[in-house]
Amino acid sequence: MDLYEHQGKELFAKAGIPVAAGHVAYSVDEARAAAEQLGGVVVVKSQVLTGGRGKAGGVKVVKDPAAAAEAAEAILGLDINGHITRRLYIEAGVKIAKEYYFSVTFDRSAKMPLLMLTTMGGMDVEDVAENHPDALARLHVDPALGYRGFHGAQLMSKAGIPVEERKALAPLLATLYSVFEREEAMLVEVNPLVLLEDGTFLAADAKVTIDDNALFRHADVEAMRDLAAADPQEQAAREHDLAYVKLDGDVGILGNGAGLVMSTVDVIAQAGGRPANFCDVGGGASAEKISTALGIVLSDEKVNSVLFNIFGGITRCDEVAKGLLGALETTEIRAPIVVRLDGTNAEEGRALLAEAARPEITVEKTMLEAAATAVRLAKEAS
Amino acid sequence: MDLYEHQGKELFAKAGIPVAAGHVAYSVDEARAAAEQLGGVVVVKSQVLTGGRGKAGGVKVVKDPAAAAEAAEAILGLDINGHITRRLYIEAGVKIAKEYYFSVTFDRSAKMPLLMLTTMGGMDVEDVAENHPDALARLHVDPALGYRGFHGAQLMSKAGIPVEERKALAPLLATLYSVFEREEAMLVEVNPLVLLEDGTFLAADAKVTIDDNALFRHADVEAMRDLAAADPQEQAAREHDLAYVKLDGDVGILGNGAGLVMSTVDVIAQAGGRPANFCDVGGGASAEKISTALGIVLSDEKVNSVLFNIFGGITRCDEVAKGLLGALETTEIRAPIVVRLDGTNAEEGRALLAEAARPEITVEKTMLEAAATAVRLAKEAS
Amino acid sequence: MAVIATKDTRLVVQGITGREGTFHALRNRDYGTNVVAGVTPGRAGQDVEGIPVFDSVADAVDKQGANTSLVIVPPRFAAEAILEAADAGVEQIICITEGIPAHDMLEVYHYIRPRGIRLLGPNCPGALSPGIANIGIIPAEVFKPGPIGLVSRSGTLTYQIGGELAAKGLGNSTIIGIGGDPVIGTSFIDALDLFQADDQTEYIVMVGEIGGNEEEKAAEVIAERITKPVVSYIAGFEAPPGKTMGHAGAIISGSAGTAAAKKEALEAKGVPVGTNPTEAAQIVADLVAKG
Amino acid sequence: MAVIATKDTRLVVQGITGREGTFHALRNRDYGTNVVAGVTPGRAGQDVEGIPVFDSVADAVDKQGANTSLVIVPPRFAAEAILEAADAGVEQIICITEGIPAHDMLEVYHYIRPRGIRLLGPNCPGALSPGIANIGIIPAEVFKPGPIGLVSRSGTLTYQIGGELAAKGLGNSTIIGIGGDPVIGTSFIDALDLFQADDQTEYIVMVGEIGGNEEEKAAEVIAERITKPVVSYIAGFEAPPGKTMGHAGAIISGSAGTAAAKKEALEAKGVPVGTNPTEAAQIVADLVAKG
Repeated sequence: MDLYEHQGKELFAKAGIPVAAGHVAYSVDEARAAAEQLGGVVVVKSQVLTGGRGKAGGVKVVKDPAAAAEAAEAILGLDINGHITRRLYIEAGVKIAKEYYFSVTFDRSAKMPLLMLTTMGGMDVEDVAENHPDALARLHVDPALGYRGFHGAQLMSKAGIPVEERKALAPLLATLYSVFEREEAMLVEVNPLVLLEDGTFLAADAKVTIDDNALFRHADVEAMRDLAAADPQEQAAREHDLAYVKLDGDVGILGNGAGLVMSTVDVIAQAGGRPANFCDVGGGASAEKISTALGIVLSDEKVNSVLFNIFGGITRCDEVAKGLLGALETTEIRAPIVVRLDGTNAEEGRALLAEAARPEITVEKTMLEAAATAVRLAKEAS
Repeated sequence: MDLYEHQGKELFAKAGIPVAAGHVAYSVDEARAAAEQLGGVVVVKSQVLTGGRGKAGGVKVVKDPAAAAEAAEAILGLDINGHITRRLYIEAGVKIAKEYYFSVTFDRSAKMPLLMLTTMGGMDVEDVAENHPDALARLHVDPALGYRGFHGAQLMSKAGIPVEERKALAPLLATLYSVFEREEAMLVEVNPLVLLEDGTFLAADAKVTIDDNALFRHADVEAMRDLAAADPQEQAAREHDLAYVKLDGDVGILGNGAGLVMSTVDVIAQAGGRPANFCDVGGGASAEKISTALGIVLSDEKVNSVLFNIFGGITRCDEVAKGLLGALETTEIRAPIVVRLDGTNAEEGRALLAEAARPEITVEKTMLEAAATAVRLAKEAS
Repeated sequence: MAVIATKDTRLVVQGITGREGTFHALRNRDYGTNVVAGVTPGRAGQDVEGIPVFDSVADAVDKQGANTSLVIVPPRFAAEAILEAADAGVEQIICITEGIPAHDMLEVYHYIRPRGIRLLGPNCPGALSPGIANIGIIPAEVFKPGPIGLVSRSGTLTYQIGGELAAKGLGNSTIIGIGGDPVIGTSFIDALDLFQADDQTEYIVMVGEIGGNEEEKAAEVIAERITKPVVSYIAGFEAPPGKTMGHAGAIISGSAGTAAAKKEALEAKGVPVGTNPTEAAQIVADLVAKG
Repeated sequence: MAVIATKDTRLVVQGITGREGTFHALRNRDYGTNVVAGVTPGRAGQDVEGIPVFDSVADAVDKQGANTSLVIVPPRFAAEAILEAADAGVEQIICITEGIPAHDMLEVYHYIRPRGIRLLGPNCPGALSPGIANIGIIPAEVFKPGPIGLVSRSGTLTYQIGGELAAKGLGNSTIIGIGGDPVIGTSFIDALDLFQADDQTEYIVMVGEIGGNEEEKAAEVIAERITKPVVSYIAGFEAPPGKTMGHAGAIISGSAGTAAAKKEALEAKGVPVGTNPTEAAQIVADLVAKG
């Protein structure tokens, strides 16, 4: 789960990491009021779950409440990489001496948290990594050790942080790591991490991603979820514990297991078609879940045919058949459905479908044949 | 550092472990007042840093303040294994259904904390270990894992704790372990750990030993130290970071390193003598420290001769010689001193002693010769 | 001989009294796996259709000589279950559970690994050695014994490829589902090393998918020390960039991690890569036919 | 060949800019030890009489190829210093520091051990291979090269026995001071195994003391797999029961742990035990004379 800047900073502040004072605003009036309350120079920032908002005009430094209102007017509704700005963060201005970059990433490859620190902050870290690789200090933290003072010392030395700044920076790095660990984050990124003119450090931005699987232990974070920002179908899928992704073709895909679903996307494309979306029902789905998933796949109006690709392990194919037939009984199905069942109880499942003899359903034996048929039917319908 | 029962319980209570209400009392009046304040049945308990106080008459259950005063009168001053009772703990009586035993020990051999649990509580655990070994469940906790729920489950299963009691006992075991860990204890023992008639558990006793080397992190525990109970020489030695042990012969021993000191005790005995005490000055002792150590060794009136046995590593023998000669100049030395110097700067040290030519000092070449001389001189003086 | 699931396996099922636990314990036993014990705290003395239940894995090891554990418990208890098995001295742990918090698994991984304990999974279908033993949830009826070692990040894709191979008359030494979570105990490289050392295995099929760089790292190891022929299939050639495909591991980051990049890395080391399961199975069949 | 302190040792001294650190780093280098680096955070770029100083052990490993670390830092920082060295990939860590909290060492031990890193100490004098290299604070002038491996829990007793042997014209392959703390990285057994595998070592002297059961465990291992002659000395025959003798390890608990019990356990496995250093040295001398 990705957090908005202001939500990340809420976690930072709770951990004792210095951040500027700020208020969330959903309207021009709220933005003006926030600027009035903060006084002096403020920064009006778009809150979107994507990067590059600076370049897109989503951040403005202004001198007074009137200017803040003007900036809010410009930024609210702004489209940043496909994300519409619906909320702002109005933050007190600070006097910046230097801009650094610091992050803790969950490095799957090394299976360790990865610390990155550079004095070249404020810019795109991918650029630093590519164009100034020596300026980007990297260090893995062995989880069996956890973060120790020596990690900070080593990282700051590698990044070339001036010796006289290290004493002030070290506890901040340690605390940011503790946020990563305690909140079970996949990413904690501060860019820029600023050195103020008074010699102290402050987190001027916050990109925090929390592990979805750990949210049961973090009710406060779960409560931060912005339901309005999610795609309604994806939201419905999440509520039913289904993985749903919207694409832009016309063949709906329903399968069990991420790998098989991905493979199905591939064979649809190889058969000359284009997937409209896909829905992974996971392992051991019940008939009800299959019904729900079909409903979500079909709610996308672009879908001209649906491919059911199921290889049963803990998922039982007879349950899948029951779910499909149940859905046909309760709802109007407006697109033809191609079904391929294999694995656990596949024969029983196919028998149920044969018995029902529904005209909307075509049963195919192999994945490639099923893909070809689904693509053909979609083309016929368009 | 060993803690009194009431001090251990203070740590327990802070961690959320149920203990009975209680007050410390140093006099009969304080004991009576405490009993009045608690009301009802109270237990009057000797606070001594040794075991076996029950058998020695150091614990009495009484019905009212008058009886509490009577019990306090009897217990104050009571000698329990050489420890004089100077303080009491007056505790509210509880309704006990069962008595268990639980401890966490720092097991040096396994290099892991060792949990022990038995339903045969209230008695001497060494007896249980010897006579009912199957009743004493033991389990090591791998420090790389720390205490987990499965440790408690496994231990309770092994010890035969009834299934219906486990849910109430499990968190208590976990918390007692957390006390062991957080307070950096070498021992946390609760005997008995009682099941009350209402189905809850309570720590009815507390034996806690904290690692001396960790006290710099535990100022609250350090403040609990009972300076009055310590031997004044041992206390003086501790203050100067010297290891001093009082024995009952007439040869004082001063050496560097525990092993060499122990070996010196051996050779004194093998030479037909008896050590009066020994003082380990440790590694790299300064002349001042040597002086101080000599003063402590000589402050024991039984000492008839002193053996200086030094094998210099980081300890420099010239520093030792200087310390010895310095002590001779500032204080009256009432017993002959035999000196054996070897290792780092031994020649310089011996040269300094030869130059000073003090009649109180005899220099010997080997450890065995030095021991023989020290024993002979002690016998001559007695 | 096969690997992981062998005739020497003495299996303890953690969570045996749960619905899923009971179902798979019995299914594995029916297949011929030596299921010697189950564990559910507080249930010692009971049995699940003849399989004795203990309070702890340590008891299952002491009393039944269990050497392998199958963990089927809810995600919030799974990490501790794995650690309990490791602490009890079990040699191999197969964890089916899906949805274990990633930080829990970091801790587990770095406890398990230096101690030489094998962990397969989590969020994996387990290991099946056709005709010998099945540990986990792989539908065994799809597979038959043979010379092909099969390792896969994806459960259903494993079945798909196994089914395609079986349709061509080809069987497997062991099918290893390594799982697709961010932190898994057994990597492609570990599985390749196991197959390389296994007498029964003559060919290796590696089924990867987009995301991460495990396939690329495996390609290096194949060139370095795997002498048996390896064929690969990678899922996700048509995956849209930046979209999560369900597995947390399957996020494209830059050019590394795309199916095309993985195919290229593998082919550079002489590993043929199919672009769909049928094609991959055909490559294997051709290889076997050539001898 | 010798062990631990060898001609291949590339030593980094943690805490080199401290008074003790500087003193021993230079003393070790003067003896011939290859001291390649020192570490003090914030002091990178400086040097201590030509020994380059780095901010981290990782840098000392990267830039100077350090493979062994000598830790001479105050007790409250020592555990982290050891862990830093381990994390940086050093193979051996010798920790001189006295007074490290026992719980810190529990954590250190269980991190180090499964990862195959050698830790000597803490609260030990280090290791000296006469004529080759000295790591730590053993006064090298007392010892000379020879065929006797010497391992001891006590620093000064090590010097005492070494001195007695030298007086009889006998020299040492390596002197290993394992330290007397509750948790130490290298046990008697580890040292015995090292000496058993070492070409130069022909005889082994093991110097123990009251407390614990390490000598008893060593006796078992000697019977099991040590083929070189072992002679022992145990300090504390006259120690009063229940009195701490300075070392935290030297507390008598029951009959186990007494010097007499240890002597008995060792003699039962054919290891002669002297009752004072002079007697022990004489036993060794007689053994060597016999050939």
